[in-house]
Order: sequence, then structure tokens, then C-alpha cells
Amino acid sequence: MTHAIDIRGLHYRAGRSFEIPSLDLRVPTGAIYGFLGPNGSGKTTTIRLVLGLLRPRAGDIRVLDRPMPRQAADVLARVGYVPEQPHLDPTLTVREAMRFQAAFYPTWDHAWAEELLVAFELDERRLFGKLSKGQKGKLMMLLALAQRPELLVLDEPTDGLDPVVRRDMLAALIDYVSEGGATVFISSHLVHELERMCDWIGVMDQGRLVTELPMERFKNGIKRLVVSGAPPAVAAPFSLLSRERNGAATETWLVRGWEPEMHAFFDSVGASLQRVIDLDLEDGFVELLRTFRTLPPRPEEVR
Amino acid sequence: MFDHIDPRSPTPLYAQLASRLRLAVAAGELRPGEALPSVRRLAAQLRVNPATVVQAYRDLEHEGFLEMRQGAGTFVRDVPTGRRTSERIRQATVLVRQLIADAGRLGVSLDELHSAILEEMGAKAS
Amino acid sequence: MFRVVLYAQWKWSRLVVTLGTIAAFILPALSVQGASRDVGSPLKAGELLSLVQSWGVLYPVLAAALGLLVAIATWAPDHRGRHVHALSLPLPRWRYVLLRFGAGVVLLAAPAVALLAGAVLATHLAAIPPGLEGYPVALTIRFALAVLVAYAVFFAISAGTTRTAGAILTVIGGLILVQVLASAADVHLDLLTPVQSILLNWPGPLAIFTGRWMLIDV
Amino acid sequence: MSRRALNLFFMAALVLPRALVGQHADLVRTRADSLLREWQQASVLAAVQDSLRHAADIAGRDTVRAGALTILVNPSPLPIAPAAAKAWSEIEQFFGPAAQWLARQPLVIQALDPDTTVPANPGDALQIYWDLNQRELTRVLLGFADLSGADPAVRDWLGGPVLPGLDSDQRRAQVYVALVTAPSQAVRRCFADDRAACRDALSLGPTTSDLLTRWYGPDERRDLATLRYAGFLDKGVRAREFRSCAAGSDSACLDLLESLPPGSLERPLDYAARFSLLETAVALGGTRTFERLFATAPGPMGARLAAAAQVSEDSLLARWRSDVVTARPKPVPIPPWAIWVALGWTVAFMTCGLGSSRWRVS
Repeated sequence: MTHAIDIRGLHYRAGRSFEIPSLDLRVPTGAIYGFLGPNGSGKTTTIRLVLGLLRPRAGDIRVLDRPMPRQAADVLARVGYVPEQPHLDPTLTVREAMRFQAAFYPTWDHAWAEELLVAFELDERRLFGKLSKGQKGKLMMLLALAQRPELLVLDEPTDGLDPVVRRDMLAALIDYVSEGGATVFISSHLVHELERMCDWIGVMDQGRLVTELPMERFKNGIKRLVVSGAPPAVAAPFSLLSRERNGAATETWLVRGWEPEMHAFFDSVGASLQRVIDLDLEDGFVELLRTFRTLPPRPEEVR
Repeated sequence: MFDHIDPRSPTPLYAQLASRLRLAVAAGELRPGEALPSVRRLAAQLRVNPATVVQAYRDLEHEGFLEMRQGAGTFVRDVPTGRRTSERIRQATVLVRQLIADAGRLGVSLDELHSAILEEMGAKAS
Repeated sequence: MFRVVLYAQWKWSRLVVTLGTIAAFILPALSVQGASRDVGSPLKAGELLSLVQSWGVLYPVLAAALGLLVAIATWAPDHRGRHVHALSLPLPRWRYVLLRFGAGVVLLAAPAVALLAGAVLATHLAAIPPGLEGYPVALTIRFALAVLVAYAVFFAISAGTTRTAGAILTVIGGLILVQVLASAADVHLDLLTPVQSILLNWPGPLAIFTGRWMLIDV
Repeated sequence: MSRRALNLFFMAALVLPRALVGQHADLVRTRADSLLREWQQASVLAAVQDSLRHAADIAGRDTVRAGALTILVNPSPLPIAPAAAKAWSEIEQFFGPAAQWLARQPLVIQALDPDTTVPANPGDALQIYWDLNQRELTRVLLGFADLSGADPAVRDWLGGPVLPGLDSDQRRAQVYVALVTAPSQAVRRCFADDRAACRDALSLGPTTSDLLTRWYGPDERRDLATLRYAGFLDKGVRAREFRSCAAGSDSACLDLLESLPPGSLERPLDYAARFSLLETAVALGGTRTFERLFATAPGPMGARLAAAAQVSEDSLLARWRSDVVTARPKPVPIPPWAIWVALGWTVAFMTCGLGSSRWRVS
């Protein structure tokens, strides 16, 4: 199974408000796939479609090599899900919530669940409703991990949590992934966290997938060039996202698909490349979105 | 040892990790034969992708600093002292090259740079 | 799996079920008070029948209340979490609904059994004049069916999203509105009685509730 | 002004002065005399008016005969002929030859258009809308086939009209309930198969002085006196006796009840019970029962009915009691198939719960 999640030509619409016209998204097995996108870009909807909570109008979704939502029941047994809003029943205590969840997942690992309970310092007798936001997050992660899933779908699991809680949760996640080779599909706004962990990045905006690249190619692919003496129109080997003049002498170009050997191009057009500025994931993401919204969408050269 | 791993820097994490390890071995922080943390534990500790740690360990194994014994873990190899000094010199040249590039950007001439270095070293020596 | 669903449901509705069970046990005894053997002059048949009948009206009320409250307790957490948790569980939706329903029915068995015990005890203790007889089992069967039907009705309504519940209420509201308008414009149009007769007479759903609930009868 | 209204006026005029009995007795007497003269004159006028209306009713109607049943009805879409025939067959089957008496009592029907007319002054004619179907019309006709005139004694014993027996099973079930619940020791003993008690309860024997004590036990008598007839008894000279009866003295209660005007004390069983006995007599005696009954000499009804049914009074009562006991109404009114209907609805509503939000995470 090459891809844990394989979405082809997905079309979904909820009333008039929001629509995913057509989405192609593929998460390689064993990868830690970061799913970036501004609020309201359809991340949570996509995740719910992947989990079979929502039914698409058209398109083909295969999760763990099974069609969804037709075989949702079997697939969900092997998927750990941490939703954006904790959805457990507030009147159950932590222990009861664990016992409840354990009954539904054949691969539940009781020993490890207890380990995580201690690691996360959760009081098993407290009601779920009375837990703090961080504790709830940790419990949701515990429940998702303890079932030893093949695929973890995490919808902004650590957003709004304090660094200590985040550290514990992500450490447990990485620990599990590195042990079993599970696939992680994680959406988050904490870009630098994704930067550390993810080896794949998918960016979504306004219901469309902007790009989907390995982390290295995504980060190295986007550069800011300080150029002087360049002619107005230029046909470059890379895709020029934007050109801004700063001061008389130099311009700043934002480019994508940059390769080091492209220095020669500037000599050929009689311009001089002064500096190549690297962007971190956050800048790259922001710039990408900014330009993506201005440029008309055109088929991306993917992978 | 791995405290200032910076995911935002352009150099990939595995490279940063590898250079930290190389430095540690060179500087003698990691003595020969010492065991390194397992991939799983280091990845969890640093919250980085396990593949990053594996790649760093493999690069260093390739360069002869470490050896990965199947099932037993990863250990520091006995690196001849000459190798360690040449590594240190290499690190120094990298630092200097970075220094010169920055100075150029700031418009500081080489002589000024040279005299500043001597002065700093002089203060250190006395 | 059923055990945990049952436990969770018990935790939500244990107050309602315990109160219901106690009420179901003492109701028969209440309905024959004053007719017990040791009281001086035992009640005459006529008085006993009217006493039993007046208390009898509480059985359908208890049944409906139990059905309603347990059904609400069943779906409340799901509604609060907007069904995401339920849908993310690895079992088909119909099995989940079946588990929920089954758990509710098991919980509602308690009041029914309590009623049987109470009724048998009451008919045993009461001095029943000749010609009258106690019907504890028949009454319990009827009560159990009433609780089941009530539970099922409210289960269906509260299982639906607020939209479906809204739809049902608008239909009912519409009917009443049309009826009021019709009678205001004195158009001879009677909607409510046919609807009522469909619902309340056999084989309508609510027919089990109508009629006399007699622990002791001719 | 119809005769009834006239009577009321006269009664009021008489009763009112009695309240002033303490003052000017002679004034009251002259007043009463003048009223008497006025009343005689008015009643002559009323009689004349009635005969006039009666004549008007007859004119313009056609007569329909079925056996002894003669019906005068104005032309209308009412299915009068078939209904009358059906009614007559039932009447004859129940009353036998005695039904011929009905010929003397023609029934005048004023058929009305249900959409337009509102029944105006009732007069003597039976006013019915002509949208009745044949079955309903037959029941109406049967409702008026009253043979009380043939033997007033039977009517008095029954305490209601002598009509052909309809829905006898339903009536017997009603009688069973009465037998079990009536607050009277005679009825309870009759239920426990004591023939003599049944005779008393159905007031078949002569009204002897101790009948009251046989009908009702001591506490039942007290309830009757202090609750049922309190309105009549707790007044004037008997108030003291009423209080002692309420306090529990049985003899006081007995005197009170005996002081009630004859026939006003309610009998332990009702019209339905006595009529079911009549039906049993017909069942035993066959179609000529009523003929023989009307022919028997006046006396206690028990003997007359037994003679009419040509059986001993004892076996008549035994048969009547067993008929009533077997007609015991079903206890809890849910038929067995109702259980499956209820379960069916339960499953139906449960499956409704399915479609809730399978695909719409609200």
C-alpha cells in the first residue's frame, strides 16, 4: 500500500456556503504529513471526508487502501482520530472514557494506555467535562494512540495548548510513529512544529490543494532573490511568483522551483543575482498563499 | 548537546544534527565506544521526524564517526586524534568563511576585520 | 461493546431509572391502599374499582415520562458532541443506534420488573371482594409495552438532528394552525379529530396508552 | 301555550303561597279559587288546540305498514319500507303475537331535509333528518316499538319502556358489573348464587315491609340515608333523626328510608338487569312468552314471568344468572395482537432513529 490516504477528484459541497471543487491529495504510507492552510480553507472538512463522517458528492477516497465512506466501519478501527473539538461525553470519567473507547478497538493496548495515562499525568477519576483544555487534548491523544492505529488523523491537536502539554503530546506521537511506522496526517497552525516533524507538506486554501511536496523540496523550492539590472519580461527556468522593486538598483523576486545551477540564467539575460535568501516553512507558506490567491489556479507540477 | 536545533533555519535538520554530533565527537564530549540514544528516543526527545535522526546517524557512520550495530544501537567509533583535529580545523574554516561573507555584506574591509580579530585575540591572550 | 454502552447510558440516566423503578414499585400499592386485608371493613367492590381506576391514570403517565427521559438521556451526549464521536467509532451507524436502543430497553426493564413485583404484592395484600380479580401480569405487560413505545417515539425524535425534530414540530404546528384558522373562518374543516383517532385508536401507535389501566377489575 | 307549560304555571301558583302559610290563610284560599277557574278554562282551550294539530299531522302523509307496525311519514328519501319490514321481523321475533298490539299505536314521522330545516316546534311527530341509512332507521323504529301500553304493570316493574331486546350481550356484561359492584347485600348474595336474594334484588316478589332490610345491609342503609337521600331527609322534622342515623343508629336510618315516598327509593338493580331477565324468559318461553305474560293475572312479577316462560321461577333465575356470569366483560382491554402492533411501532420508530445524522455531522 503506497499511500495511506489517496484522494482523487474529490468534490464536496455543504449548502451554498462552502465547496471543495476538486481535490487530489495523497499521503504516502509511513509519512508524517503536515496539512497547512488558513482557517476556513476546508482542512477540517477534508479530514471529516477522509474519516467518512461526511459523504462527498463525487470523487474517490481511499484510506488504508479501502474505499471510504463505504467501508468506514472497518477502516476507522485502524485509524486514530483527534478532532478539532474534543467530542467525548463530559459525564464520563477519564477511566470510563478509556474503557468505553477500548471496547470498540480490537487493537487497543491496555498496558500502553496505562503508561500514557501516567506519562500525561491524567487523574483517572476526574470527569472529562472537568478536565482542562490541555488535559482534554492529552486524553484525546491517549485514546488515539492507545488503539495502535496504522493511521493517525490529527485535526489541530495541539492548537491553543501550552508548550509543556504540546511537548508531551508530540513526544508520545513521535515515539509511537518511530516505533511502529504508522502514518500521521496532522493539520495545525503551529507551522514550526510541523517543520520539525513532518517530512511531507500539503497546503490547502479555499477548498483547493495549493501544493503537496516533501518538506525539503517545499522549503528549498521557494527562494527570495535580490536581483539588479533585470529586463522587465523574462522567461525563467523557475516559476516567478512576484517581482517587487525596492529602491533604485535592486528588485526582489519570489521564485518557486529554484535550483542552485540556475545562477547561469541571470548572466544570460545580463542581470546580476546578488543574493539568494532562504525562507523557512512559515515564510514560504505565507508567501505561497499570498501569491496563490493572486495568480489564477493552474495545474501544479506535483511531486 | 542538541539544545539549539533550529527547524526554521534553511540547513535541514539532519545536517544540523549531524554537525552537532560531529562536533561533539571532535570535541571529545562523546568518548569512543559510548552509546548514542536510540533513534526512537532521540526523535521523541527532539520531536523531530525519526527519518531525520536515522539520516544523521547514517551520514556520520559513513564518515566513520559512528557505527550502527544492528539491534544493539549506535556507538561512537574510536576516531584517530589526527582525524579529530582535521575535523576541528574544518569547522573553523566554515566559521571564518561565514564571518567573511557577513563582513562583506556589511561593507567591512578585510583589514578592519583582521585588526578586530587580532585585537580580540590579544585581549583573550593577556 | 454493549456492556460499555449500557454502562455509559446507565451513568447518564441512573437518576431517572432509579426514581422510575421506585415509583413503579409503590404505585400499585398506593392504588389499593385502604383495601388491605387487615383494615376493618374492606372496601366494597364499587369503591375499590373507582379507587384503582383513579390511581390507574398514573401508569401511562409514568410510562411516557420514563420513555421520554431515558430517550433524552440516551442522545444528549451525542447531540452535545454533534455525533462526531459516534460516527468516528469503528462500527456501522445502524449497529450503534441498535446498541443505544438496546441499552435503553435494558435500563427500562428495571421499572417494568419493579411494577410486576409491586403489582403482585398489591393484589396479594388487598382484600379483593368476590367477582373482582387482580391482573398484575396483564398490567405489567401493558406498562412495559407503553414504556417501549414511548421510548421508541422519543428515541426517534431525539435521535434526529434538530432539523428533523424541527420538521416534526412544524408539521404539528401547521396542523394546529390550519385548524385554528379554519375554525376562525368557520370553514367546516376538522383536521385534529381524524389525526387524533388515527393515533389513539388501534392499530395506532399511542393506542396502548388509552383506555383504563386497572390493576384490579371485573 | 302547550299543556305542559300550563301545568307548570299552575303548580308554581299553588306551591308559592304555601311558603306564606303563616299569614292571611283566607286571602290565600280566595286566590287559589280564582286560579282554579282560570286553569279549567285554559285546559279546555289547550285540548282543542292539540286535536287541531294532531289532525294537521295526519293530513298529507302516506302510511307504511309492516305487520302491526303502522308508520305515517311525509314523502322523503328515507328507506322507510325496508326499514319497517326489518324492524317488524325483529319485533315479532321478540314479542311474538303480542306485537299485534302495536297496530293501535301508529308512529308519526316528520322527515326533515338535513341541510336546510332546523326542527321547529316538536308537536307529536317524531322529527328525523332523512339522511339516515336503513340500519339506523331500523334502530329508530325499534326504539319506538314500545309495548308498555299493553301491560303497564310490566312497564312499572321494568322501570322503563318495553322494547325489543337489542345488543343483549353488551347489556349482560353491564349487568355483570352491576351484580359485582352494586352496594347491596341482596345483589352480592345473588352473585354468590343465592336464588332468594336474586328474587329480592330483581324485586320479583311482593313488596313486603322487610324488603328494604333484605336489600341493603346496615352500613349501606346508612350511606343511602346520609348521602344518597340527604337532600330529602335532612330537613324539617326529620333533621334530628337524620343526625342520629348519621351517628350510627340503624333504626333511625331505617325509619328515615321508610319515610321516603313509595317508589322513590332506588332498587338495588337497574333497568338493564330486569330487562335481561325478560330476555331470558323469552329465550326459555319462545315467541309466545309475551302473549302469555300479558294474559297472566296481575301479581308479583316473579310468578308471572315464570308462568310466561313456562318454567319454574327458580330455574328462570338460575338460567338468567348463568347467562350474566358467562357474559363477564374481558378485563384489560388489550387484544393479544395489540402486543405485536405495539412492538411493530417500537421497531418502526427505532429505525427512524437511524436516518438521523449518518451523513450530516450537524
